[in-house]
Amino acid sequence: MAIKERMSGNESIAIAMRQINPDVLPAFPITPSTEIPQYFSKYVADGLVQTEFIPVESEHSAMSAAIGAQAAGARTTSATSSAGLALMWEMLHVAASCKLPITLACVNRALTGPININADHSDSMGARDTGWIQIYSETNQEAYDNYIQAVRIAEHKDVMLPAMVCQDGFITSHAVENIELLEDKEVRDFVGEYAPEDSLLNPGYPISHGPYDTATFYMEHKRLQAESMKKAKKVILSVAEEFKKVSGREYGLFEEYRMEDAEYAMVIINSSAGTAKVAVDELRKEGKKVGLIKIRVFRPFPMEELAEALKHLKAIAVMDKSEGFSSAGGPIFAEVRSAMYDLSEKPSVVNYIYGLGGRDFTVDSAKQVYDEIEDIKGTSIDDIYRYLGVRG
Amino acid sequence: MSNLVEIRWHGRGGQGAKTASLLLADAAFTIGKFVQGFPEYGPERMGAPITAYNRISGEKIRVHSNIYEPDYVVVVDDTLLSAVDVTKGLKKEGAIIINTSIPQKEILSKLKKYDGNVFLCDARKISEESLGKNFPNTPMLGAVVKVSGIMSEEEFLGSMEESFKHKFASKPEVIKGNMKALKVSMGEVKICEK
Amino acid sequence: MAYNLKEQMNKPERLSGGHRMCAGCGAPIAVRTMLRALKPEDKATIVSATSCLEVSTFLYPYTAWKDSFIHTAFENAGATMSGVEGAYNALRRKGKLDETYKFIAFGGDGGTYDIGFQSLSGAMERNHDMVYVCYDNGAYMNTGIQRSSATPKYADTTTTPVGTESSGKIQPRKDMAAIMAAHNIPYAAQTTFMGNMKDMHEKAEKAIYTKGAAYLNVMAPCPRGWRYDESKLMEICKAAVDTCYWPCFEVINGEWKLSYRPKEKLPIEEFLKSQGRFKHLFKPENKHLIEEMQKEVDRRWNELLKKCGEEV
Amino acid sequence: MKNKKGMVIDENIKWQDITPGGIVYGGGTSEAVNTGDWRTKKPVFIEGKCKQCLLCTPVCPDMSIPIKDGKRADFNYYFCKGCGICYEVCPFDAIKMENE
Repeated sequence: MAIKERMSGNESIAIAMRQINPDVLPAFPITPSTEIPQYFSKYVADGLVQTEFIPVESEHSAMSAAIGAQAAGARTTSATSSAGLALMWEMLHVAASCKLPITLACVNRALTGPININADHSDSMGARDTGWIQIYSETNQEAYDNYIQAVRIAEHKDVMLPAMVCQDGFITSHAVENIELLEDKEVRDFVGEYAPEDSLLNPGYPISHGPYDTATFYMEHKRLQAESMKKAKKVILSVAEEFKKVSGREYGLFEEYRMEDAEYAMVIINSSAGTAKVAVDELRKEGKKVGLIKIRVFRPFPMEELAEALKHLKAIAVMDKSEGFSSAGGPIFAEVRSAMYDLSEKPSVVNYIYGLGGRDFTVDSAKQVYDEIEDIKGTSIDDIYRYLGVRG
Repeated sequence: MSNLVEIRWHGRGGQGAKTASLLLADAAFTIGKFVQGFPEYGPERMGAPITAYNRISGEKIRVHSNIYEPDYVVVVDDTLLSAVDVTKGLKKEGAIIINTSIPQKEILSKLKKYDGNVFLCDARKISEESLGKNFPNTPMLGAVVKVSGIMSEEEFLGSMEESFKHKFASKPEVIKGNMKALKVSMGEVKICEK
Repeated sequence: MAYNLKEQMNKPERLSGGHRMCAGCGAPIAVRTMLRALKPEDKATIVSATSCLEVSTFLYPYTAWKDSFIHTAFENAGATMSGVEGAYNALRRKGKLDETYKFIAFGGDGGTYDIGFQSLSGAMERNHDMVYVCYDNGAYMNTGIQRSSATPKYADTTTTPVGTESSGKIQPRKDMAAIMAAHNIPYAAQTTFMGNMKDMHEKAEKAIYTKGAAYLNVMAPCPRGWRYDESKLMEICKAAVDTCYWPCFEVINGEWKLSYRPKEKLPIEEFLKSQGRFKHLFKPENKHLIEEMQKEVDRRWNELLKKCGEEV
Repeated sequence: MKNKKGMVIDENIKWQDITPGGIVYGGGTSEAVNTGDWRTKKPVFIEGKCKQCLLCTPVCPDMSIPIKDGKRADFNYYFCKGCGICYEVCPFDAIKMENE
């Protein structure tokens, strides 16, 4: 039975973790994800979980300990943001290459330079090529639902890769909103027991992790790892199917909002998608054929599926809440646009960098984007890579 | 979303404006509303002006941005009137509710730009009389519910009592005072005659 | 139980031959001695920081380790082991594991004194039930003999080369064992290879079978980096302890105890003379540098004697 | 060293068959590696002089001095790299070094 509640995105993640009752949770505080280990350590203190909570001295150690724990056969989870994720960067690669299904709550926050504690996606986008599955969440509800599903996805035998579940710092992490929780037992039954084939603590059968790998074998290891990411797409969809049976809520690789007859669309992730949906509704009332695609799964990247969903459009705005500093647009833009290369008739695709360091994205901001892409008559090189809401 | 009500809170760090916004979200949730309660974050410490927000609606809320054109503004500390543009974007048909004990005339002179309704509530006095301490956020919560009519007095008080029972489980003696502060403020909040 | 070399050597080896450490390397001797201190019936999980030891003992698809082993990076052996030990506690608590496991982490001085310092300090302070062993060869040997904070003063390394304006490393070495003892962990000790290995064996045994965090600082000579004839390993170790350059001691619950006091304290030259990295010190014009080194050794030795309640 | 299907992992292994994440199953697989060919000098065991004090055994970096029933046997030249530490510590001249 669904439990109707209201809570912040951080609390919803903490509750998902409590219901999952992981074996080990190493974490280090960083705004805005700090509340997650705080809530969780209270669950430990109150005996609500049997988890070994390791209050490590840095995020690098949090991810290192997570790797050690998961390799030892323990279901392991953690949370971080921004500089914390950046400090983990080296170890994110190790977690993925060791094929360890760790789950991580990433509460998105801008990277320092200069320091800023508010939301943007420069942290998780920076980690997009580390070999982690990345799932993005519009609301506290999605963060909660995605987290529970992430455990199953990561641990699936065809996948065995770590997964991070992202949500926007403060915007959803600290906003109290309505949510429907599953019963503890439903979550426990859904995630099941973690029973890895191999672990460091398998008494009859020692294993060794993390060899020095020469050129003779390294590439084969990478190819095998890449295959797991390819297979993850199907697993994500099948886990979503199962999750629907428990929760009644539907998830895919991305969400299509009023796209059937749309001519202009925005591709966007996380909380701003909700704001943009309000703009879509308002513009639809004015008779404008606009729609929206919210990418839920960025890794693995749903290339063919996105191209199919976007092919009938006249123009598309791809929204990046992070700078790639490629001088040619943000990371989501580069990948979405490349996804469309094989289409015989290509829509115009432009990029907007928006919302950096907590710059607010409003219904009016979204409307401005739809207005502007309606005016696109073919692409002109110097105007593809745009900034939204920057003074100048 | 015609039934959407948007509220902006102004307070100083440590005064409980954020908590008040969360409590209001709580109360509205309890009577079956869709809610948002969120602070605007920065590295502000005790005493710095802070802003918090509420959206309350009968329908699912999808927008995730700050509130620029609120229906109601609540000012938890009247010294903010000269420090912050508290009526910025405030809808004319809405209202501003101010915790103050200073004369109406003086308040109005500080709000010249705004020609909508102004309500006053001496939350400090109410809090001190009911709770023995200055916790202005509780009376201001009563005042904003009364003025906005986002829920009936009965629904609100019922829901708050539940919420206080939960929040103050370890010190039930303060529940009575908090409930009194809510009731008194709902009775005492007054429109400012212009 | 009294130490008996014969009995100890009868135990099955837990590190296999076929690893690719240099001929005469001290590190595998340290590892063998550590692992011999495990009761044969106890399982172990080993963590290693990136190091000569790691890349040479675990070159895919060959591992020299008979116990479960994990390497993740250079700077995080302490944290990685924290996770493994945490998993063990959780799995035992949940009834998923019955066997007894012991946890031993190895790092070189680079992975311990320097890049891995924070991770190690965190793991020790949290008092995980593990032993961290530093095989200290006094420089970053894996990358080609660059100085570390464990490198002795005036040593010639590839980043503190001797030249017309330089006599090698400027700074004295960090006292890591004392720093670890300052974490107030149940057991910290310093040792090296002596005779029948009794000192190291007994310390290894105490470290492994003391509940909580334990740290062992083991001088493990590197013939390549120190530039000596590889067969002379035991001679060098003996000189290190007899000159009191490398004192052997233990700190048990905060109490300092000297393990070895030479009958006759030898001059520091006895340790320096056979090593190419100190060759420049024996030029007549550098006599004062050796004198200065002797003073530093004496100062530290006397300080240690005081801590251990020994007569100075 | 084999994968779980029992296939030997060597330079012909395909990506489909390589072990995930570079895991090595089972311990001590390096015993297949001949490091004896690194040797330029070789220790020779003179059994008659040996008093079985075993001081040579713990100082071997390469586990090349096998012990059986408390007694050392001849060198395991498959691993021995010829460092000569054993030769130096032997109090009874029971080990001599020879050129390979």
